[in-house]
Amino acid sequence: MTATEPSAVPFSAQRVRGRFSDRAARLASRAALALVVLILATLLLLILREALPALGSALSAEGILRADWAPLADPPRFGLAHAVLSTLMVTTLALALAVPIGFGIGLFAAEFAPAWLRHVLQPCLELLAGIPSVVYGFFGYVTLVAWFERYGGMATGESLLVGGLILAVMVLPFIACTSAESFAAVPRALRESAHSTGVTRVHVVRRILVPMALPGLFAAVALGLGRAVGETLAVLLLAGNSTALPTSYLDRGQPLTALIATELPEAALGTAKYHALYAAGLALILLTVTINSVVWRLKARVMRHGG
Amino acid sequence: MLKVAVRSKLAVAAIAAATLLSATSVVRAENGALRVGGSTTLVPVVANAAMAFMDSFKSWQRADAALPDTQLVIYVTGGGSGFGIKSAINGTLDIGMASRELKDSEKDALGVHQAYLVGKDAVAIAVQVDNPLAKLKQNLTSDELRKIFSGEYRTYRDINGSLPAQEIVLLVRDAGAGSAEILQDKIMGKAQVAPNALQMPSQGALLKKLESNPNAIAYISAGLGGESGHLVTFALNGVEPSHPTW
Amino acid sequence: MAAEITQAAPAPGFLPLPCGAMRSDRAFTVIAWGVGLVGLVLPLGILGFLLIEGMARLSWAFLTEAPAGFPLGSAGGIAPAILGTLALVAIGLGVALPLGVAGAIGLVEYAPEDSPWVRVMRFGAECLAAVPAIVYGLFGYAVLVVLFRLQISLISGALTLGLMMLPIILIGAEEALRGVERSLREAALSLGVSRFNVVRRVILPKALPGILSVTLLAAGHAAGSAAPVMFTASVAFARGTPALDAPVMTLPSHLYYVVSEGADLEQAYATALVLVVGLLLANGCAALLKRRLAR
Amino acid sequence: MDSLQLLRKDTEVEIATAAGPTAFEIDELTAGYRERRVLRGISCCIPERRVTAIMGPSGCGKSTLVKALNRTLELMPGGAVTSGHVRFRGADLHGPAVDPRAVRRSLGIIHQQPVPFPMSILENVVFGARFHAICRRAEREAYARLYLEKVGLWTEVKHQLHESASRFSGGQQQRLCLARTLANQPQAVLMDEPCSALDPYATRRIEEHIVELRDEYPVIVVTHNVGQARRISDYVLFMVDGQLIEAGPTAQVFEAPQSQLARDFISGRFG
Repeated sequence: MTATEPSAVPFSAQRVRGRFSDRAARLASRAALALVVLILATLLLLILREALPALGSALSAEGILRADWAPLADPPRFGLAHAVLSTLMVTTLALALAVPIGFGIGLFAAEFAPAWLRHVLQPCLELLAGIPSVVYGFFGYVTLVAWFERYGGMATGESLLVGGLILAVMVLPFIACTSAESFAAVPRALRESAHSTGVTRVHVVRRILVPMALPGLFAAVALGLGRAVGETLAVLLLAGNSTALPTSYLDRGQPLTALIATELPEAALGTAKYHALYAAGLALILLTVTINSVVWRLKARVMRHGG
Repeated sequence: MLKVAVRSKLAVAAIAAATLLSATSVVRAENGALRVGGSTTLVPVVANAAMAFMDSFKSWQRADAALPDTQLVIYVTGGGSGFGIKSAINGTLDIGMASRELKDSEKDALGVHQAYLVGKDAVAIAVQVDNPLAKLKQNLTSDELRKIFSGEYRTYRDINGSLPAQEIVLLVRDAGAGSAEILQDKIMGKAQVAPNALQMPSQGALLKKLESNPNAIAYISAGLGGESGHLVTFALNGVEPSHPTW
Repeated sequence: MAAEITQAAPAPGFLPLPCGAMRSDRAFTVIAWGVGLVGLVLPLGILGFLLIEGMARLSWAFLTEAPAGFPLGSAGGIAPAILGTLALVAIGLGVALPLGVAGAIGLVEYAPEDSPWVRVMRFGAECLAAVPAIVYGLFGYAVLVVLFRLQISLISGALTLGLMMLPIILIGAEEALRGVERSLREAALSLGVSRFNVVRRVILPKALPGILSVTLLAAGHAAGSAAPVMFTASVAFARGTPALDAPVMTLPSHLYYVVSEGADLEQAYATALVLVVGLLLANGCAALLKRRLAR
Repeated sequence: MDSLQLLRKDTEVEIATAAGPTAFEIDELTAGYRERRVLRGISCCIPERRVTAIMGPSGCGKSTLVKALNRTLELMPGGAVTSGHVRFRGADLHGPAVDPRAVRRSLGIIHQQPVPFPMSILENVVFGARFHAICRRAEREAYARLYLEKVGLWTEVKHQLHESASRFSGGQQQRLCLARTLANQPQAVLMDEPCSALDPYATRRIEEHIVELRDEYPVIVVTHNVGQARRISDYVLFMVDGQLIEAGPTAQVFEAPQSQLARDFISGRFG
């Protein structure tokens, strides 16, 4: 540009250089963002597209919402009800166990544990969070499944109960760490002031810590819920992988993720089964997105309130 | 004397010219990779065969002079018969393995292809030695079998009043497995396998589970079942699943 | 009324506390300790269990040899699975890291703060980070394996894992960049240099530990996932060095194979141990970086 | 003991005063955090119903001293009293039968940063009082009003008792905290730089309240503001580096400081 006469336009050389690299960087980062958006939109649209044929007749007697899963029947039926119910059941059990214990651990780490114990506890929880799903599945298979069969008098150890128990262990560190963080984030001064009124620790926890940490606690539950819904290999190995509609936790079941993992390999492109499996995938996406947006809202509201 | 309870063909469905030994167009990838996958019944055998094949030849040319001098690599994976055939159709695998006959629709979809029969195995109905049924019966009829697998009999007492009321635990393979389709074809007919059956991911897993659970009953490769010391196999309609004489 | 509740006369000593409150306080403390110890015993128990059961088979040969035995995997080692996992994650990171960091820079530095667009992006990224791993597997299978005819191969799996890591890295990098003090940014910008220069010379170095930490976490998560690679990259058996267009073995899918094939439990324990210890190292590094950042 | 004494054994300085009865007796108090000793043997007496200011440069241990006085020091990571005694009206703070919470309740403290709790204004005021069963649920409002009037907040907040205190100004928040502490019916009031986060106008209001409090409680105010100490206090303790350097009636210490350090601090040459 007009950088030939530096004296005529002060600082021009510097500005031209800066402006160019800036524009390039802006362009590059925008392009990266656009690519990210594009990829993610493709992901959603593709799964939606592949699921669509199964959604059309979802409510009919043969549709994915009402039929059972009988791929070898004539005509085959591809209902997802058993999988949705299994997912709900294992997730409920996992959270019912992991939420109270996780909050307890979080509170313990933030309030009760001496510093040295906290420095041990934190890596321990990270260890628990770092163990991959398949190892949990394997671990549950050689411990809980075997024990329940030997000592629990169950016909088979594989059950929604065992799946839920292992899932609880899997989501526990996420709930514990997130809640510990949000308890610890309550300002020192607030705690100190509360204690200086001479009240007991229970009182401070109930009246100060819990209200202040509430958004974080919600986030913790949501995080755990999302993880529990999406876990595949642990439930694949432990829930029993059977297509009956479960009626109790001692029954075997097949959560959505396990259904996909079991059936996708032989679902030929474009068949009803293929579409039903993508509908299962879509259900998982919708479930997690719903969880996320509810929490997003809730978090904003609680934070406005708590101030 | 063809006296096999339920017979299955272990067939190898392969796409055109994709044979294990004289592949030409199959080794199309520059690195000379050959992909084999499908029936989990075949995986252990084929995997070991592939390893031995790679070890002894190293390059495709040394296996067959007509082939290029590229490194000989064979990948083996499971996934089930359905997966093997499907992948051969859509080209994600070079050789599909199946533990059942190809259906006409599949043959059409494959187009030009070759199917190789590598062996036959019977599907046997088996239980663990401590299973209540093992002491009572050596033979099951098709009708009994259908009632067991369809869930009409829920407990062992339903089969015979003298047996304890323990739950019958059905171990089955997932719908993509060859043996699952054979059971459906030969025994179940219109009836469905009870949905509360445990779907096992492979023959090996099914065997392990069957060996460890005294309540379980399953259909299993007669070869696998016969080798195990913990299992008892039943005759079907009076026919033993042993010594196949095809 | 007010007269009744005026202040009591100063009394010597300290007034006792309500005794119900004291009792509940003591009970609460006991419960908190009990629950807290669960968080300690559970992970150490699981790790100890894997260590005890897995050490028996663990050896140098186990780490450096290919699987052997019949069925394959009941003896020998897991070298191809280790190589395959490393290759998958490395290539996946090669895609996800630059994209994620560039996207985060775009969000933090080049988008108007708190514009609805940024909020939508962040929400989208958070949702995608929460999408189950198996859904990425579905996507990778439909698009990469079938549609783009990449077949079941290292590249298909690596791209799938890259997609899975992308939102995690994007969010983490965004947080790390936002975490850099505003004053630092303002001071640097006040010197009249370009924004890009500030990002490159001041902001990025400051945010680097955070970005590396989240990258390691994402990589660990990807390395441990079997679900996305089951249909896109992994085979039961492979040998030799991983190639882009060839399938690979991975540690998690090998473990799944060994367990589901019922091949050999000791082999499975040792594989699980290798996987867990490897991820432990990665996560440990991430935690160290994070702690260094916090200081 | 009828006098405010500085019982430093090494110098044996003793300042006779015309003080009334003693509220706090502090005897060779050492305290700190883990390895770091902050208080190195503090001994003095603090009188009833007077304002005693603790002055000194930053880091000299003023805050640690008041926190030790109502046993909130032990809430800090590693904080503890390592030796010495504190008696309040004859009762040993660290006596075996004494619950630290009872001490905290009886010796109310106001912190540097006003800390409204995340609840309504009303709930804030009766937070401790409800716990200690001083006021019944039914009389919460009347009770809260009493103390809000005491700190001059009532007219400002009477229509928003059920709203959060987060939109208050710093001065209002600090007065709310004062009301909360007084509602606990303490027997003494401790203040840890109560005005350092406030603007001059809010500071003046708090100072007025401090002077009023003198009629009912012994008051201890930590401050590093020389002018403030002069304005509000009856007695002054001057601390440097965890030790008591000088003590006495405010006028005396300000007009004729005995030590060079105190002279420099008062004249603004350091601190």
